Amino acid sequence: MESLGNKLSTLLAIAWLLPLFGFVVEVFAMSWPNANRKSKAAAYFAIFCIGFGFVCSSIAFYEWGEGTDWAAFKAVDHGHSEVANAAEHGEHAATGHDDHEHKAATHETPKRTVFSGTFYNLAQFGNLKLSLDYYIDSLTLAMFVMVTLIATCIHIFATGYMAEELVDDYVDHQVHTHDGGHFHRPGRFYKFFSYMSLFCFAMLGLVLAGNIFQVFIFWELVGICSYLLIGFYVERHSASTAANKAFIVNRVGDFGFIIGLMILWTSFGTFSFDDQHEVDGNVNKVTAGLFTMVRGHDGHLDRSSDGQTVLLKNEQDVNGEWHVRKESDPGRKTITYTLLIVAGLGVFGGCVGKSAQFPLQTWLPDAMEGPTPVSALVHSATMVAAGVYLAGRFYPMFVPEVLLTIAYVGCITAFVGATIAIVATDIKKVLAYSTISQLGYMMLGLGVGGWGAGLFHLVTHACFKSLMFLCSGSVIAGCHHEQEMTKMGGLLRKMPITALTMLVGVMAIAGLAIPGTSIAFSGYHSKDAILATALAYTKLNPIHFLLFLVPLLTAGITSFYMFRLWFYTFLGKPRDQHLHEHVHESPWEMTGPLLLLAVLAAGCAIGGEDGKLFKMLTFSEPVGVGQGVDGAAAHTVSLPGHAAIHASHSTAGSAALLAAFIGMSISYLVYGKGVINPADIKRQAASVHAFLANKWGFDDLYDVMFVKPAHVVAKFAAAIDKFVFDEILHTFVRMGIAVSKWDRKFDEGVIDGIVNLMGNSTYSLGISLRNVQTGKIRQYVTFIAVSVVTLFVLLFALYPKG
Amino acid sequence: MNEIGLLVQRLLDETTKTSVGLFVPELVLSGTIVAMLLCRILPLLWRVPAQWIALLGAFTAFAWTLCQFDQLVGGTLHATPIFTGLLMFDQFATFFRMFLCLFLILTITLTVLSGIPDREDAPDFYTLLLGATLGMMIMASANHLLMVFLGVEMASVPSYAMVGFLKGRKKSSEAALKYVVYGAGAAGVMLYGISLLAGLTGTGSLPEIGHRLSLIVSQGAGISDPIVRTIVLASLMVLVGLAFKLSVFPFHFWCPDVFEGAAAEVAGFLSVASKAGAFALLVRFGLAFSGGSAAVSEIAFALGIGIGVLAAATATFGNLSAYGQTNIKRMLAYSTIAHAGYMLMAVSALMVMKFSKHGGAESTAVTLSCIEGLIYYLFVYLFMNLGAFAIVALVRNQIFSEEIEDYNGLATQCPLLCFGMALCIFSLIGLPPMGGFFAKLVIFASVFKATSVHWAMWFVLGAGAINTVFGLFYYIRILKAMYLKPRPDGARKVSYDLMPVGLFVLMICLPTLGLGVLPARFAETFNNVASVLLTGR
Amino acid sequence: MQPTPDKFLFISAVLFVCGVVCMTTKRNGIGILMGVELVLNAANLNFITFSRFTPLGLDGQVFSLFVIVLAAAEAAVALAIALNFYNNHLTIDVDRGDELHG
Amino acid sequence: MTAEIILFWLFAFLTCAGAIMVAASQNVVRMAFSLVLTLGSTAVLFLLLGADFVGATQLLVYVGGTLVLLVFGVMLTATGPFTRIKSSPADAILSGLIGVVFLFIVASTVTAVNWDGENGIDQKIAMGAHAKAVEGGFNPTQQGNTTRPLGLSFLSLRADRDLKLDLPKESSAETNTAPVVPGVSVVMPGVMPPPKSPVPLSTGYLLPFEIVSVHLLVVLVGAAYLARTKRRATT
Repeated sequence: MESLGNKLSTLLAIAWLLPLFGFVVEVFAMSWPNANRKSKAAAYFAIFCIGFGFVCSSIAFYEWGEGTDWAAFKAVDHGHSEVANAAEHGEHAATGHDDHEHKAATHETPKRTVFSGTFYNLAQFGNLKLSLDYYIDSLTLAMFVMVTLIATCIHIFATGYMAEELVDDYVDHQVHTHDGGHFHRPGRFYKFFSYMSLFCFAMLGLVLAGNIFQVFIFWELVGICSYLLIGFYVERHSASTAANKAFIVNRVGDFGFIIGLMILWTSFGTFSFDDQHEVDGNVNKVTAGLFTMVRGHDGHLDRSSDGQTVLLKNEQDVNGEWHVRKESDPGRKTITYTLLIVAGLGVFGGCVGKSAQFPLQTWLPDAMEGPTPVSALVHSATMVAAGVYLAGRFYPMFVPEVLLTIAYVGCITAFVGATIAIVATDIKKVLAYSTISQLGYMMLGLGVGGWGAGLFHLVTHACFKSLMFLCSGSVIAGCHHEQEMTKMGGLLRKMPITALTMLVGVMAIAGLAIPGTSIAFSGYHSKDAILATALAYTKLNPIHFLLFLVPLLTAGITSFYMFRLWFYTFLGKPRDQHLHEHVHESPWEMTGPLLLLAVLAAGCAIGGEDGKLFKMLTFSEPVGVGQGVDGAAAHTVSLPGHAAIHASHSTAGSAALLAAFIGMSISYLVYGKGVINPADIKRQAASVHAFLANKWGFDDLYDVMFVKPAHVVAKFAAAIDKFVFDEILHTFVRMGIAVSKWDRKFDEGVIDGIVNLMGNSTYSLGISLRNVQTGKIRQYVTFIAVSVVTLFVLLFALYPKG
Repeated sequence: MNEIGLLVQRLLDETTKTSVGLFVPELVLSGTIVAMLLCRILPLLWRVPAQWIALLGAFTAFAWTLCQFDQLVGGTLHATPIFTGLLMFDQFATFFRMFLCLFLILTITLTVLSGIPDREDAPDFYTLLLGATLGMMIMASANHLLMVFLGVEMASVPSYAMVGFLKGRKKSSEAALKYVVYGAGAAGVMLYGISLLAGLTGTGSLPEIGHRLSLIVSQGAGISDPIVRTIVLASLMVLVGLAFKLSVFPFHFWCPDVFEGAAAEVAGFLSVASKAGAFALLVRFGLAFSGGSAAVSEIAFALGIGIGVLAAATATFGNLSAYGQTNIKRMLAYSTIAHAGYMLMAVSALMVMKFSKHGGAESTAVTLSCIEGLIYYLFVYLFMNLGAFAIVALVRNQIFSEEIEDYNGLATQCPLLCFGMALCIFSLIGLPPMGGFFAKLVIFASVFKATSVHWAMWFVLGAGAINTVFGLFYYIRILKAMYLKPRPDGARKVSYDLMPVGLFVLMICLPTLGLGVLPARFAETFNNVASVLLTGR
Repeated sequence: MQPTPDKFLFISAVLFVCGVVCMTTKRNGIGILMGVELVLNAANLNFITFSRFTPLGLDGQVFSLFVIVLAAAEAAVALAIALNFYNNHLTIDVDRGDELHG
Repeated sequence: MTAEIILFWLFAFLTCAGAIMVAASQNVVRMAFSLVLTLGSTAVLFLLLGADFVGATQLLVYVGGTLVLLVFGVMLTATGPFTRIKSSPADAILSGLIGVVFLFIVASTVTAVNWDGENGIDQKIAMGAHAKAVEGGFNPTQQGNTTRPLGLSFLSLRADRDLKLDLPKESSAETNTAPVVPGVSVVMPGVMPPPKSPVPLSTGYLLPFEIVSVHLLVVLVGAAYLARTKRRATT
């Protein structure tokens, strides 16, 4: 095991550091005086670095599998011979769920295998130790493979997409100079790829980090990269504003993160996730890591009798089990329960900022000002998912109250994001809101106790969302940087590959599947997992029933607006003839990655909860999650265990599928037919009503239903369906639009308002403070006297009188 | 009269055998000053450039302090008061003397590279520079109220002249006048406070003060007691003098004007060296209250809280005022104000923890980390701030401007300078993994611990945290100008010699990264310094 | 029979405050410097008083001697700076020097 | 009412009146004159307090040197009528108000302290700190003659402390119990103490005396630089 750990850490370290090397090389090449701006060398080098990283990650994955005897994939049915196991496994996959398997899954939680250690010791301030650690488990590996793979695809895509920067004189048509011309600047091809490399380095570092402090460092670094990349077209006012906004909003979240860090440090005295092994002379010294201290081996919190204090396990007995120290022991550590909640909320605050959760979600749509590959990599697949990743990684530290907060935040985010996406017309904005919504799903999944489900969705989402962003990039490139869907339409014939791969992505995110079989798109599996958990959760805690209903509703909306996007863009008649004429399919370096990602998006989750991906992820599920938490015992809420979740699967799965189909159908009816002018829907719901009623012959339907019911018995049921469906449609559209409008108002008015107000008021405060600095020396000296008097009077007033 | 003879004999022994030996670095600097003047007088030495003499002297002094520090840490030398208790020779003082000498070397090198004093004026300039450093070194080791005042004056008066060094310029002379008037006023107030304090305690010796004060303050006396009131007033007045040197709100008014008017080299020197000396002095003055009764501790505690509030105000004011600046030196001046605020938070936490009623082993550890954080911050601050000012000076030599908008697109022309600037600015903002981040972290962590003692520290901590956000905005403007804006047509071309200038810039700027990436060695040293100062071990 | 120390201290307080007021009101640079002298002199009077009445003893007188020397040095530099200001602005009116502000 | 008291009141009045005139006057020449008056009167107060050397120095250095410097400054900068640079009444009133508040705070605080006499600060310190100045302040009875003690104090031979007492006897008992004298009080624990000496050295002022000389040198160089016109490079 020791050697496997070393092997893995070396491989992953290579994958992690290569992009940094790439960044350095590219930066130097860029600053070289005679650098050729028209060369694609930087891109190739960046691709090499990240691609090699992918190879390393894959090897690491393979080594890990061999080293652990592929235990993760066969952990479910132990006791059988391997062959039988495999056969049975296949059977299960084909026949769906059965009870026997559920029990096996719940009772035998596979033992986690974690490889942790220290790369390098940074410093020690008193008892505050800072070091570069690694923490490798199956989640880390999955993230590594996913990030490097997707990043490679996106890098390749970007060589095509960014090719227009390969000039000495780039004309930015969106920036107007004073004299009415366009802005000219040298191309920034190199710069783009160097930033991307830096980002990959930071992201991989974040995933590999072995202590929360290291996470924070890379957390900030990805933030900087995001800032640089959003502001890539810095001359555009919107871009630089968006970059600033992203950075600032993230700092707000990081503020909470820092508070969390401080609490952790003061209460635990360590930042490390896992136990730290130190060789002190000949003695192997083991100090407990955060997870151990809180959860120990069985995953239970040790609380004092009044429940106010959490006792930390930092003493190891000869068997390697961790215990709480005795009361008389000076090394005994405790933390008040409230403080643990605050710490959890603080760290989660960081996740809220980075993952664009309510109420800090506003920066993400604006972040679409960056080039599309950036949106695909940074703002959908990886960086924004880092918050979810951290929430998952830090899961053992969250107590159920924190998880409840996470669940609600996720729930609100999912709904808000989805509803806004309905009315957005900018193709990238739709995807951005959808990303917000999906991130909310993941958070919700984590919050309701579905550790595996949340992270499962993280991986699948990364695949199909990056695919969709790249498709949108392809569309945008094809349409000469037109992003408004209202000007597109009928692109299917002009760019078939893009359209079809996009369709795969859309189906994946909508979560479509063929009912009754296990053939399904990846999004179905992961969303199903989340919804099942949520259902199980609400069964245990009926008061939180919204945590199931809202996501279910959102699943429908998701399907609706995603298909809307696709229909809008690729079907129907071209709305802008001029634009349409010039549209062309993208070159191979752009379509190639699309195809690869489409395969992934469709199939990465094959098998669902019995599939390899899910099993691999849950292999590192924190201990204790599987059993669930009984609310009556100690906490205000209960968490479902695996058994309960499995019990809800079929219900949740079919409900989700139904919602998805409903959403898709509505979308088809509204947009797919291409006969309804969506602008009318926007104008007012009443006209939509009339319009739809007329067009689809709803009057006739009434007639049929009430006048000649006996005549068409066969049609009757369908007609009822359609009628009900229609009513729901009307209400939906009306409500949806109202809510979205309100959401948007809230978003733009209140939250943006607050952010802007803070920015503006601090700025104007700063400006007005300048007036204090009058430049008059006599007033300065007067201030000395006044200040001394004031300070003395203040001290006089506040000091105890004695 | 036998006793007198004995006393004289012992004084001679004490002075010649102990004190003078430990005072050599200061003597070297004094000697260098004399040597430079001789250079002007003796025709034979006319050809020797003053900067080499100054550099030689600074190097010698630095090497000497380095040896002393090494011996102190190694145990061959011991902390001891020297010159009949006027100065203190210990790790803390020697660290700061070393720090100042190092900084002196860097500043001289910078002036040589940027050529701000021409050959004609070089001896005068370096005389003033060395004289000011001498004063700061005395500030760092002062152990007596007279030396406190003497140190402050010795550091200030040559600085006044240095600010006015570009004497043909209106701005420069205006800045110098403002500095001298403000400085003289603050020094006067401080002296008045010192006189009251000396009168109350009947001694000038700093370590005595706590003990003496507890003799005159009765238990449980509040502010209505005239003695307590006088102590508070006197301490406040002494703090005004230090606050002036530290540019603490509301005694910071001179700072932006002076930094804008002075040459960037001088501004860089003042922003770091003078603050370092003043912080050393402030810590010593704050610790002077220790060893007294509970009533004295209570006064010091209240002062600590007051300092904390001032620190919060300073950081906020500095950062906010920097928003609307267009002159880079002026912006950096406000940034130094803000940074003084951060560092002052460490002092506040130190005093609050040290003098709280519920002290214990825990509070000792925290006071240690306060000093550690302060020293670490100063050390990082040396590089990042000097780096920023140095680059401003070097760029000024090329484009003859210090306006931020004239920095547009510089990155294309001098990537190295801009890279250095970016490093410094990231560190000033406090982004990981730069040194500035860790330094802030240590300080904030100490303040956080101090919140358990008094609620007001939450306010200080909150202000500190918010300010890290505030700070972003204006620093980023510089980066944005350099990296993202295009170089306007017809702008003056920037060129510099890669060899000495580029090397120097890297030498100054890379440590900001280095201190962040591998602070382990330094942290150990800082810990040693702090623990000797606080616990004698 | 001697006057009590508080009388001397009161005189010193008056000197001190007059010095401060002088620094805040005078537009003439030289006038401001005179205010500085007053402030330092006030501190000196304090020292001598304490030296006479409290255990500070001779230390107080030594203090005041050094203060006199340092004040002279400071005055020399301040005057040179004031003259420099005068040369550049052609007036000693400090209100004219408001180029640096904001 | 002894002559001493009369002198005190007279010069106290002159000092304050001069100071107020300095602050109030708008004419810089009058200010200079008032300043001479104040500083001179303060010198007399010094003499009354038994500090004859400091008083003399005050007259010599301050009145004779510093003030002359200032008057030179006045003359060098007096190009136009002084009326041009008068502060506005509003400024004056504002400053006056601040001044009054400031004066109230300082004076009410400082004079309220019981500095000497029964249960005064001098007594408390003298008793508590085992300070050797039994009678509180320095030079209470014998007027003047401070030159020699001052000179000796630079060599840490303190007329007011060490020389009055029977040194060896007292010190041997005292140094260990009450480490109050600066030289020894801060011996670091765990650090080798300096060689044991029978009597701790009082604070001597040799170092500042020497250091100030360097300071003066530096300052004069600076002042000279600023005052002289820039020599033009002859090329």
